Amino acid sequence: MKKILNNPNDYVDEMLQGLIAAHPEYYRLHGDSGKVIARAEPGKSGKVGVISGGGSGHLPVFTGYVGTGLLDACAIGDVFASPSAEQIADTIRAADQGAGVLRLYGNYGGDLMNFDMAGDLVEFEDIKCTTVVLADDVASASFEEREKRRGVAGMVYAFKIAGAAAEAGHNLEAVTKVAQKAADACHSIGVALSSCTVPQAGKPTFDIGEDEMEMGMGIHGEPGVWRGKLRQADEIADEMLDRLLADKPLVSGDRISFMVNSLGATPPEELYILFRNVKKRFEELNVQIVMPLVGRYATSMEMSGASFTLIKLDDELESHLKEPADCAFWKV
Amino acid sequence: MKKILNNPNDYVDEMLQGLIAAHPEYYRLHGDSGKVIARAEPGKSGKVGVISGGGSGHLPVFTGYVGTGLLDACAIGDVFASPSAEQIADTIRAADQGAGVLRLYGNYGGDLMNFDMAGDLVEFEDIKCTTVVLADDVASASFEEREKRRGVAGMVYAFKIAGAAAEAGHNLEAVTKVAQKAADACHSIGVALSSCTVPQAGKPTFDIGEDEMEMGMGIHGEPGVWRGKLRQADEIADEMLDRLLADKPLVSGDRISFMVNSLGATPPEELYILFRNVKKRFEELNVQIVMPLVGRYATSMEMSGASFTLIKLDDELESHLKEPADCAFWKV
Amino acid sequence: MSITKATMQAGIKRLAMAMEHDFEMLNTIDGALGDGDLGVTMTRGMRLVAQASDQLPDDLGMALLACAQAFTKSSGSSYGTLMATGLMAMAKEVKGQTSIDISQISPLVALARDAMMKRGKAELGGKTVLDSLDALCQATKGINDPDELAKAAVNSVQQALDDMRDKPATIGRARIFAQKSIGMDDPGMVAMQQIIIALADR
Amino acid sequence: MSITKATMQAGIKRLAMAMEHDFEMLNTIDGALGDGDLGVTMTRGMRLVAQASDQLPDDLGMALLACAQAFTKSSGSSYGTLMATGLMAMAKEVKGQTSIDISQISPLVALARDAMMKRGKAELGGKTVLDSLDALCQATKGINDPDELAKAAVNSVQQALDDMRDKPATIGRARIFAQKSIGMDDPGMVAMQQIIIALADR
Ligand SMILES: Nc1ncnc2c1ncn2[C@@H]1O[C@H](COP(=O)(O)OP(=O)(O)O)[C@@H](O)[C@H]1O
Ligand SMILES: Nc1ncnc2c1ncn2[C@@H]1O[C@H](COP(=O)(O)OP(=O)(O)O)[C@@H](O)[C@H]1O
Ligand SMILES: [Mg+2]
Ligand SMILES: [Mg+2]
Ligand SMILES: [Mg+2]
Ligand SMILES: [Mg+2]
Repeated sequence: MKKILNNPNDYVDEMLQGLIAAHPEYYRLHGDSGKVIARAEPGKSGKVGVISGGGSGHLPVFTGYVGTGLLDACAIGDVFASPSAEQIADTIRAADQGAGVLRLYGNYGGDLMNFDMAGDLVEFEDIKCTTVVLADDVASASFEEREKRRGVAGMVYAFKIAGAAAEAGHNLEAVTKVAQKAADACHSIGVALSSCTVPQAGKPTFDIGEDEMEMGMGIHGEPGVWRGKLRQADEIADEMLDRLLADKPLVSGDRISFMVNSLGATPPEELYILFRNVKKRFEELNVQIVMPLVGRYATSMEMSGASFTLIKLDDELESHLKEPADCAFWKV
Repeated sequence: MKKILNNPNDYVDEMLQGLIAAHPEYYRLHGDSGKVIARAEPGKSGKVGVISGGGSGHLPVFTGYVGTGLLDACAIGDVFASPSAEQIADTIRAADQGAGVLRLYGNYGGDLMNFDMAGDLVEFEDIKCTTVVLADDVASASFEEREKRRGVAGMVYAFKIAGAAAEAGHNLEAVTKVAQKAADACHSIGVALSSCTVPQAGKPTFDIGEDEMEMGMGIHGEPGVWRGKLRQADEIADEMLDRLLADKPLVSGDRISFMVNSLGATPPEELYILFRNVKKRFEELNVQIVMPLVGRYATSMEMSGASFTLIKLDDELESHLKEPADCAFWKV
Repeated sequence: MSITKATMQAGIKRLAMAMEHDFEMLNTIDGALGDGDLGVTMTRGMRLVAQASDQLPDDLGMALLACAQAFTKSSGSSYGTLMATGLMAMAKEVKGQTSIDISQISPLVALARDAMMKRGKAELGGKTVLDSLDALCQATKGINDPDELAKAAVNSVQQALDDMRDKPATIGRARIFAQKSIGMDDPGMVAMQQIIIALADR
Repeated sequence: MSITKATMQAGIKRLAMAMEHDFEMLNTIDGALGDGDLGVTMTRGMRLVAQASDQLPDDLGMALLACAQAFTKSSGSSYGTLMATGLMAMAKEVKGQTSIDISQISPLVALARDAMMKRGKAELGGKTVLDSLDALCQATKGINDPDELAKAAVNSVQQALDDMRDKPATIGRARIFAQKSIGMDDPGMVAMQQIIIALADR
């Protein structure tokens, strides 16, 4: 196991302690579970709270995106495991400034149940909650069954847009509406070249040949669309783009943002090689890429591979996307 | 080879094309070698130019740090290979605003020769050049032979501080002096858990056992101090710190900055686990960490491992460190 | 015959011990198709419940609520959340009571089952813990004799396993291994069988 | 006897072909202790030189400068930069001349050697190309007969290899493998041997 850690059971707690020690200007622990992170400076009174949460092992997702113009608080579970309903309830409490809280998270069974249950727990405290679930991975279900799709890197766009709307002072209904619009506008697909290792498991989640790749694999190693010989960067990018464009056909003059995201080990050099082809393809389509994101935005520890996320913009989404935001991992 | 690329010979050119396509607001190609990157908006007339350069495969080093308050231009060679003297000469020309140019780069044989030779090439064009060479890797030579040390992640601090001094309008002599002071204040050490693969080589640079680590290894796989069984995070951090503190003893009340840097594949989760221990150790010493940097600042593509850099600050270094800076990979 | 705080405390003790015993077995069976944490979930949850057991309130609704909270606190895994959901639904129903007649058990299980279906957005027949609870509810309906009840309960969860074994998984992590799961027992159903055996003291 | 532009163009042709021929060999020998790019460096450099060969100026100083620039342009590797440095030093010296007497060769090699020592901050005896050049310079001193000169030149670089083989590397990438390098030839010295053989047309 090529991992730098102490006791695998302490991986998440020690990571959070280090995170807060490094960036006390952004993050603080809330409550006593040790796994709820809130903004160092809470949002202003009357602001809608935006929270997220999920398993650890995806930095900057989820915790990293707590910050101005982004999330107010976040509940973090063990690596690849949902946080408990009690922790999420604490997160809702941390984020509430009297205007209600949007729960914005990825479409995974455990998370769905726990975020719902957390809502039940805070209901009698008179905190109004709404929900938007990200389901952007086009490889995980057909367009007709969109609601079954896994939530992946599109999350980052939804955090940014919902966070900006909340920061601008919109009410819970409006923030929820634009967050849902952003979530619906996101289409993602990933490709994995090697597995990561969950610390408590101690061995790679899946085996894959030295010359193999898997198209459409999920960020926890969920099976993809096909597995085969590793292809050239341009071929990989073309197939990923084709799959996204089949899901969301674009026409000349459309405006989008686009993310080329590393799953962890794949270096930025290779992301730029991919982006080079992406850019060319969209130029041919006369589609304008606004604020492209190339980097490590949603990862699976040391997994090799990359994901693409396409978000079709309208004026509202574009203006929220461009508004200022600030956390330790991303500044706009 | 778990790499996403097309023809290995095009790795660097395609990477640079993608970089510029993604961030035209920061970077532009200068000249016709295809491997000299300059600021999209040149520094103001009369500003001292600060340049760097070296082999590719270390993003954000070197190219990524072209930006306001950082580098003016950069020459990039093939992966792990020095840029040519001609390219460096072009870089000097791109950075010159009439006030001379500081060459700030790492201590590697090929780079030394080529930066010198580039100086000879531009001499008759009346561009004044000075040189500061980073030699911060304490594992590569003893303190008595400091000038033989390899240059590693300390570079990033030197870029930041020299860039801020140049931006503030200091003259070439003053910028060079503070850059040299910053370079001398840096002490680094790395630990590698797995190799990277140079695209044109097509296989890992070195072999290392599944349960092994190497203390003090260089960023291109240069041999380190010892190789042995992978230890716990706190033990690794303690040894690295001990080695740095033996090189640069600190006393209560000292102020430093500190970088916990991933060599590529090691995820931020594990950097924070390391930082947690670093923070504790310096608290015990009553040494204040200013603006800690935890992330991927100087990498070797998909190598696993981490490096520590300690820079002892005085008022001048600290104020330059904190001044604003802006590139696609780092905003202060 | 009826259930009181003392009956509950004795049941908790047996259940907590059973879950320690089944730790490896439940992890292994969950690991074959899922993430291998079901033993962890059940022992963590039952340790907290056992800790709270001495200070349980006499109001059995409040007592069940305390058990539910132990699960929401200790784990975010699906089974823990479903257990908490089911316990809460029963807690609501018996709030204010200091004893529960055993004839109430079947309708209480039905309440738990329905709340869990709602929480997990799943149907009966999907090869999950819901099928065990449904079988349990049907088999115990109208029984007043404690011995007969225990026997019917234990038989029902075994029968549920037998009935579902050759179906594919449709829910949770195992769903993506639907084909592979045919012929294998659902981990959540196996856990419920062990829970019932411990509570029934068989 | 003296060297003119035509002699130089013929030498360039032979050298360019020799470097294509030695591409794999030089990469392999550099790969054993370094990064395996020495063949790449020499073929890239000589291809550019050969391209420029037809348009060489008559001034041999300017002609040598053009050769130097081909190396500064084509590669950033140590050997390319050292070649450019040596060529530039000779170019400075013969600037304005359209022919070079062969008795000038030894002092010109000395100039190149010294400029390269300065550029690479290295000493003689360190098992590098400098030792080949030094041997070459000594062996060709005072010789006026072209045939005798060619023979002495070729022998000197072979002798340098033999003298250095059992020393450890002290410079460049091979330095970190100092122990391993004992008994192995320095790649830069082997390259110089092939250069001299081609130029001497042996
Ligand atoms: N949505 C659901 N509805 C009903 N039962 C479910 C659901 N999801 C999971 N289960 C049950 O929970 C068991 C797995 O529990 P657990 O290991 O805690 O899941 P995970 O680790 O994936 O969160 C399954 O065997 C199944 O019986
Ligand atoms: N500083 C130096 N001084 C003299 N010769 C050197 C120096 N560095 C390298 N060399 C010579 O160059 C050869 C290696 O050249 P090359 O493969 O281009 O180096 P690299 O790939 O490491 O830049 C060595 O075998 C040695 O003869
Ligand atoms: Mg499980
Ligand atoms: Mg789980
Ligand atoms: Mg070499
Ligand atoms: Mg080289």
